[in-house]
Amino acid sequence: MNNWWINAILALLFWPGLLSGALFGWFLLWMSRKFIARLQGRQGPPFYQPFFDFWKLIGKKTIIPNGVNPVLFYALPIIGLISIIFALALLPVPGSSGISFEGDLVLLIYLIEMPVLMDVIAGYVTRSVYAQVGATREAILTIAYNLPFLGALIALAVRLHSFKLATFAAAPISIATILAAVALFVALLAQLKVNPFSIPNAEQEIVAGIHVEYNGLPLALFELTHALETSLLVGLISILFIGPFTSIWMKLLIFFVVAVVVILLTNITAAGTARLKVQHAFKFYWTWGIAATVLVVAAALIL
Amino acid sequence: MPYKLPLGPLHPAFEEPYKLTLSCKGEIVEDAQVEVGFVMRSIELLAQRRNYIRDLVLVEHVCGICSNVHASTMAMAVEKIGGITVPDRARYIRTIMGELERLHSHLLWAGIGAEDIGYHSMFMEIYFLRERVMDILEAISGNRVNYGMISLGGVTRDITDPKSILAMAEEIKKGLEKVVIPIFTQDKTIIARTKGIGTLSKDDALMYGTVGPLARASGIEEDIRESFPYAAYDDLGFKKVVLDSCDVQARVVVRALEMMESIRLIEEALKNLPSGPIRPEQVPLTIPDGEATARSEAPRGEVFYYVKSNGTDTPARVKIRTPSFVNIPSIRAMVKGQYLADMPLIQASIDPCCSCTDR
Amino acid sequence: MSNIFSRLIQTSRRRSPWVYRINAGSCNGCDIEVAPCFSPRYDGEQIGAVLQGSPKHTDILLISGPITLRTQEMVKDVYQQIPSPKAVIALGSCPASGNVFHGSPTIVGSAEAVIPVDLYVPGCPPRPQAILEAIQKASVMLEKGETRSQREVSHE
Amino acid sequence: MDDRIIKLMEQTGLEKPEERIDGIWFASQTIDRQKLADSVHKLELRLSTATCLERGDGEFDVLYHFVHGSLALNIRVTTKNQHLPSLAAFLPSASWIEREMNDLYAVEFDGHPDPRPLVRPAQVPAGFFRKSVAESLLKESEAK
Repeated sequence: MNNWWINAILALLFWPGLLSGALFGWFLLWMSRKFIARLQGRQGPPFYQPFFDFWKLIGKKTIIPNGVNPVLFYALPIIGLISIIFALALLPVPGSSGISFEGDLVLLIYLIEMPVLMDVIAGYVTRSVYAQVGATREAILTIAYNLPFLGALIALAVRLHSFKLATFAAAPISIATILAAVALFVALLAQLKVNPFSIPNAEQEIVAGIHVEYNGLPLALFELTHALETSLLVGLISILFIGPFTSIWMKLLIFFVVAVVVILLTNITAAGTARLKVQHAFKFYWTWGIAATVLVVAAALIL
Repeated sequence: MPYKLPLGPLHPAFEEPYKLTLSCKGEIVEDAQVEVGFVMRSIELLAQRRNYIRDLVLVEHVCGICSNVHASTMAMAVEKIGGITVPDRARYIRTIMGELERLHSHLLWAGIGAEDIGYHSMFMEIYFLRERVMDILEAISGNRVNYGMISLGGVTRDITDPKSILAMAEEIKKGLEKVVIPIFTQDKTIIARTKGIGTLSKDDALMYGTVGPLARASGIEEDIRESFPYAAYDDLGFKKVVLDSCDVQARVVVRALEMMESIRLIEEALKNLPSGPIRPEQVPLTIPDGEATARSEAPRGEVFYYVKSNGTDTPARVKIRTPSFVNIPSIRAMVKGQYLADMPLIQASIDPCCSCTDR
Repeated sequence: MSNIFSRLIQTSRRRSPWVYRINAGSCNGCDIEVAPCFSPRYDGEQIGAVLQGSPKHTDILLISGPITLRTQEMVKDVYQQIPSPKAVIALGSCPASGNVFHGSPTIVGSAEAVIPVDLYVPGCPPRPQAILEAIQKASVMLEKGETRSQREVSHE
Repeated sequence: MDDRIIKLMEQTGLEKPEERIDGIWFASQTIDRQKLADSVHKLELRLSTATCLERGDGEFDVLYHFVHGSLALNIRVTTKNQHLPSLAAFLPSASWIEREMNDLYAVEFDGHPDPRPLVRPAQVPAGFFRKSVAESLLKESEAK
């Protein structure tokens, strides 16, 4: 019993939770920026950039906008952050001492949706018309990208007869897993809000989108949540590929390599495209998303 | 539920302060109100208190992007009143500066337009090329912005080494042909974001009195460089670009093709640069009684100057009409029924310049 | 422990200057020289500088133009929206002296009269290199607590 | 002379054209704004801008500049008690031009559909480009 608690706390705070999740997320975000900069013929930021961006925001004074409930103003990013830490702790990364039980996938999906929900609420409560437009767009996009995202995860669960994430990580690589990874990748573009699906953050028409009124510590927490979300969502794709390997170091290596490849692919897509409008993005997910889902489900059931 | 979305006066999509109040229903824009005047510096009033030499510097600051054309149009009006003839070499150098300015302005616009549809990589490509144009401008005038090249009756600095400039121009031409023109005219995401968006019919364009690439993209055949040539355009020959699809894409293509024509004019002028002085030996400080108008084609369209002189060294009245002053009101005709996400691009497609509009 | 934290935050202020730009009646000359600062040739991202769309996310305010009467209140408002610590850089000759617009009845002619300015960048317009240098200097000022927003707070 | 000018003279009753190096100049006190607007629209002439000049006797000259290609046409009218009939009521492109003239010289345009200030800041009085007003304002601001 005692052991279980210690393991859970280790998973939440160190591996794969807060500390390593943040470091890994920051690393992935830095790599995105650097890679895009190099593609555009620039030098790009030094590798510690996201780390210092976070600490600088912590050190700034926080201005609570007029007419906004201060408790709600702070609570939203904190709830989002806590849910994403718990979600990370569920991730069966190699060497994790974390919690694992039948049905943890359902909990994970719920926890992943929390920060998005908090974002949308944050957009509405800050009483800025820009944030509200951004929140509407994010809400619409959530409905769209969840189709391939949930479709892929459910198809895998059906195939493996299990709703346990550890089973996913232990499963051998098959056509179904690869298709599922592709579907997850398609959803990832919108989940990370990169081009061509960056419309909720479209700086040019709605200033800074949902977080336009946020500043200082709460903004830093949102940024941290974003970093953790990045490592979680990329990690979720990575664990599909570590099944066949037995040595923990090999598993770690594959986990890391797949994550880097996924981030690079994301950024190649982002650098080569313009921003799509909401209705275009929605249409994209409802046509290609359905196609991908059907394909994954078919592969899961037949192959 | 209809709501009002204010864009500006300070907004990341706008280079300058002006206010666009959109009445929206969901993501659809129903109407727009434009408010200008934030950059009012009373340049016309100041010009009526300073002598002609200081005025040329002052009117350059009407707009930092098309500074040269303001100075040269003011000089043209004053030269008409004073009967000053401009030497051939100066006419050619004025043309070269005018076309270089057009190149840098169109590239600047293209970069901002790319940013407005969230295409950062294209912004970077275009700004990389634009730096080459800035290099030429710096090599000729010694400055990157606000060149101070125009004097009454001529220009202040000579082009001493046309060959090296020609080589640099060649490089820009390659960049335009390989990068900018294909992106502008063929890139799928760009076409998806621009085709059929922000239509301004020919009738509306006439009614609002629009000028420049905006008017030419709506089928109005008007380019002063061709219809009423000044500087060296008569000698060099000029072909205007007119399209009639009236949407944002047409404006993109018109500007892209205009850049090719500009680079041709620059090369032609550099190759045939006449020898001789760059300004008359003696330029009078006082200008005789009289009034004159002058027009020339700035990157954004027709610039109009009216100068009245009362025989002293200070003009009695300087009236400046800039292209954006007539182009900006036409936003209203373009936005009805468009998506909110297209608004930054639509307002950018007319290339609004508020420091011109307000003066 | 708190010492390490405050040191970390100070360093991060130097490493991560987020920039917001206001055009307060400029002729555009300064503004079109800000955009190249973030383009391939000059690339401000190397020193961590990023252009931000909202004043609430900003550390350094770039202000250009002679401050026209109609932008005066907007400038004050934006300055107040920026969470401290913050630095203000006045770009070009206009916010320093009014430049060629000196004497016009519709301008204030001095940024100092409206908000506290930390750094002036000379030039009409200043070159991108000079603008980037100013951003870097301002971020060092933020690190050392030398900006006027920081000093005026500590006096209180 | 250009056909279009002759047609315009027939349609609007303008007379005594003066040809100069930079176009045709007319002076008229009685021109009908609606006829002028209809006629220039038919001939595809664009209203480039209008200039306001101080005459010195308390009244103002307003020059309407029309252009099309190489054709430049200037029509001079004079205010009565600083009032003029509005052209914007018939020609939308005149709207901003007349609003601006009202800001700068306090010339009233009767029948303007939208007579709000355009560029004038609230801190300065309407007509601040007039010599008398400008002198005092400039002295004040130069003293600062």
